[in-house]
Amino acid sequence: MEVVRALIRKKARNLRLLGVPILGLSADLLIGAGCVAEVETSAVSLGEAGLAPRFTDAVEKKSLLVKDATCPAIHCALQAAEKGVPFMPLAGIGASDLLKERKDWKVQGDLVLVPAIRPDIALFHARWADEAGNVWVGRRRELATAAHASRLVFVSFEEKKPGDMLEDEVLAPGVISSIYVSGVAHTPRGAWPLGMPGLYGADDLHVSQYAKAARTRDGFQRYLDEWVHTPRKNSSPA
Amino acid sequence: MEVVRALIRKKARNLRLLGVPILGLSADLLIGAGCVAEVETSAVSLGEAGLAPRFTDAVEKKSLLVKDATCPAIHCALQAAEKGVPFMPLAGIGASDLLKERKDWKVQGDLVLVPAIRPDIALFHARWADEAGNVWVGRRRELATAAHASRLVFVSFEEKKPGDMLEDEVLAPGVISSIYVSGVAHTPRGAWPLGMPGLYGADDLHVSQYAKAARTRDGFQRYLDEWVHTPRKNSSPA
Amino acid sequence: MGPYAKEELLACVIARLLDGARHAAVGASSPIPAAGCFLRKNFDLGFRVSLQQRRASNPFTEGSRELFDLAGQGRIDVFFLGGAQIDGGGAINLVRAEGKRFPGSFGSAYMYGVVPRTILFREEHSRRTLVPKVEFVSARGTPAALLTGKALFSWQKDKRRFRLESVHPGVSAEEIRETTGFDYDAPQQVPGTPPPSPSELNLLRGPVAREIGENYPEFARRVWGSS
Amino acid sequence: MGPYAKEELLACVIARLLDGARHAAVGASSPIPAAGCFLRKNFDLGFRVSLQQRRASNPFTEGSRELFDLAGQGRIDVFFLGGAQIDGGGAINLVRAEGKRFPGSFGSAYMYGVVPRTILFREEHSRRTLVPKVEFVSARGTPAALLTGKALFSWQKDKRRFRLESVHPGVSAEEIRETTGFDYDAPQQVPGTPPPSPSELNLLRGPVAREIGENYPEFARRVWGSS
Repeated sequence: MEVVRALIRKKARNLRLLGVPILGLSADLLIGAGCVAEVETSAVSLGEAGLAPRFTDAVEKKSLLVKDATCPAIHCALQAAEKGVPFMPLAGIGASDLLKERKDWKVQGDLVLVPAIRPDIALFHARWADEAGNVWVGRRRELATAAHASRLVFVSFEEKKPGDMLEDEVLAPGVISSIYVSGVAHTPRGAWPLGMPGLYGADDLHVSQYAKAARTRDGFQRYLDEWVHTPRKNSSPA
Repeated sequence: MEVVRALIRKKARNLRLLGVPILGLSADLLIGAGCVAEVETSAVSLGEAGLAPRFTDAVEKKSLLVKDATCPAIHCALQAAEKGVPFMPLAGIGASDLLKERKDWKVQGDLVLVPAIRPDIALFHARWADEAGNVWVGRRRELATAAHASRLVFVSFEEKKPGDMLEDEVLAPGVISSIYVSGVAHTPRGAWPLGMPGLYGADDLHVSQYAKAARTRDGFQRYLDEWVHTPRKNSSPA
Repeated sequence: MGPYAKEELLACVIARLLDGARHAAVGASSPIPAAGCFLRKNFDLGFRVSLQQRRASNPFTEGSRELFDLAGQGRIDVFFLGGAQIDGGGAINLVRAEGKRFPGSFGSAYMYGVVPRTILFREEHSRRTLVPKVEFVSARGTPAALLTGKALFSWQKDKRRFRLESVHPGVSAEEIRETTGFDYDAPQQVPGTPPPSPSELNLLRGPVAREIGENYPEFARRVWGSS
Repeated sequence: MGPYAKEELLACVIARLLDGARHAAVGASSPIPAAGCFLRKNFDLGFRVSLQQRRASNPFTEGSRELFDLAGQGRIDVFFLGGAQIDGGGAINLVRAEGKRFPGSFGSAYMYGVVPRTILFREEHSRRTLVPKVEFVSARGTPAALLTGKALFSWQKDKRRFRLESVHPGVSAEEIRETTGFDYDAPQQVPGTPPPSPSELNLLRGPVAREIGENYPEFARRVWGSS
């Protein structure tokens, strides 16, 4: 999230976002701030806080291109890129209107062949990075798949670990090795207002306040002014 | 390995073994003891100790059916079963004579479509099992894939953990959840003479002595008499 | 309604619909289906529930694709789907309707086709949500049931039509006919949905409330005043 | 041979063949290629080596499929392959020859086709191992080089034929012609393979021996008396 705020401050433009497999607060902020030209995703949602207001508004005003997908199709597309094959077969989705819009998805009998997606950049927040350049993402294995599939991988992280986590049999299963990692940035509480499992919870109140504020263009702008553009010592109020 | 020795003592017959993606000492013991009708694998090898003598002998005497494969094809086949799709595409293997023997592998342009393999049973040894029925295999993720793809999953393990490893963010990434696990058996040093990373190393001397002894039918029988059929307090001499 | 919350009634109906199931999965933002599943788990020891977006102790260690892989393996019996629109043919729409954009299809396109028992759930019961034909088919399949804040429908496979099974306390069969946008079959006498039993309420307000509070704190506060 | 082991010479040749590579992977049971890679790593800081069967600190956290996925992603420049038989067309055979069974193809069928630079390595140099045509094609591709215990060959893409590049100390060009079962091109004057330099030997006997000892203890004992 801290990186998302920095992207907004740097006035990033024409980003194309891929949800793995869905998008949330980060995407809504980037969309509202005018950074995004296109999203490909299975959904954009703030979870219990409801609809993503800036996404909804942008789509209804036709200022954002949406390639609608479904979760397992995005997983398949990244796994195809992970393996270096042009497509991966997926069962079960034949009856969806998604097939009418996704001409790139080829129907073959009961299967749909989903083409590989090879993102330019995978961007995520991790619990640990170590001196060898590895990062630890725990059970969020979809981040490993996204990293494998992407050309560049940038990671913000909570805490630095000394040594090499791959030397530790217990930590290693949650590691994405430095082979894939292009750059890391030390960003304590960088997930805020989302949570980091095992370290801090989500700031539900903040997210629901955002959801209310961002219902209007003005409210969203006030949120940006207060929480993104104002320099603060910490990324979080805690 | 302890389970392998038990299978030999129980005179298991007509087993069909799948290497994930290769087979080693366990398979050579089972083959030598007459338990195996067929293997599908990318290789059978004792690693630094060389050829698997009972496998080699059985194939040369035509008493064992071998479906030769190549490592990524077996990974693909299990991942197809993991996803519930009939096949997975694989690039790069078009020039191999394997395609002449594997009529079940369909060539499609530059790709080979490898059909799903859904094993009856996945059998492996794990570091930990917990009270919730989960097992921890660490970075050996191919065991998770094999478990997902298999109808039944039996696991021998080194040590029991109290509680539920899924509650522990650090352990969870190496866990195969109880959803997949049909049964577990507490078997300390159950990998011997192979090693358990982080706990004990491989008994290289024992494996190379096995490799020498098993060059002959008689030598193999003496090995079985001493190390498999003789009751001992521990599965290992240590 | 009686001395219980509507959410509690709905959770009880869901727990009953889970009869015979071994493993239900619950997607994002579905506190009532989750409550129904946890209720079932409290009296049906062989029953397992996996919450896709569980905050702590998420059951999936293969990442967010594991839910879909599990379904592909046939290891999930029951899944829950909602929709901005649900139509009389069982199709759901999570994408767009009447010029409005909704979050998107999530995994519905897949789960509906793969999981044997899909329970459609939408609390709002109106001609806006229950329509003759959805504007966009996020997913289409063979539902096991459709539960709303007012009634429970079953699905007739042969006719591919819903059948009204029961109306919730305080709701009449006529009100259902008026507020439902699609046509459906109904018995001459429409039974009432049985209210929660005291033991169901005890479970809901004890272990279920605690479990739900960990993953849907907002919802738990609203229904049970807990978090 | 000079005051060094043949294995040391071969490791040095391999380290030189790795010039310009960013990432080499080494398969099972390949101590000499592994030694060559670790040697390179000691003087080429940008170079990475991944041992498939590293006993501790295995670099792969996606299990044994990660090596193949990495290759499919184009993240591996160099891989090493051997063979019970290697033929003049660059094909290798790891399955069966002359009635004998060998371990099997491992990942060769894939890696040879996918990794840009495949180095063929077989210590035994004889008409038994280097044949006109393999009995079974485990894999076929475009090799970067063929290194044996006696000589180094390059591959001529246009002609699809090997070319003798150098003979190791103590070996003559005639001996290579006699002991090679396939036809190949050769320059008028065949150079000798440069022996290990003192600094290469220092690295081999220090950090490389230690690193190899962890993963190929038997080999390290034989060559360096260490474990």
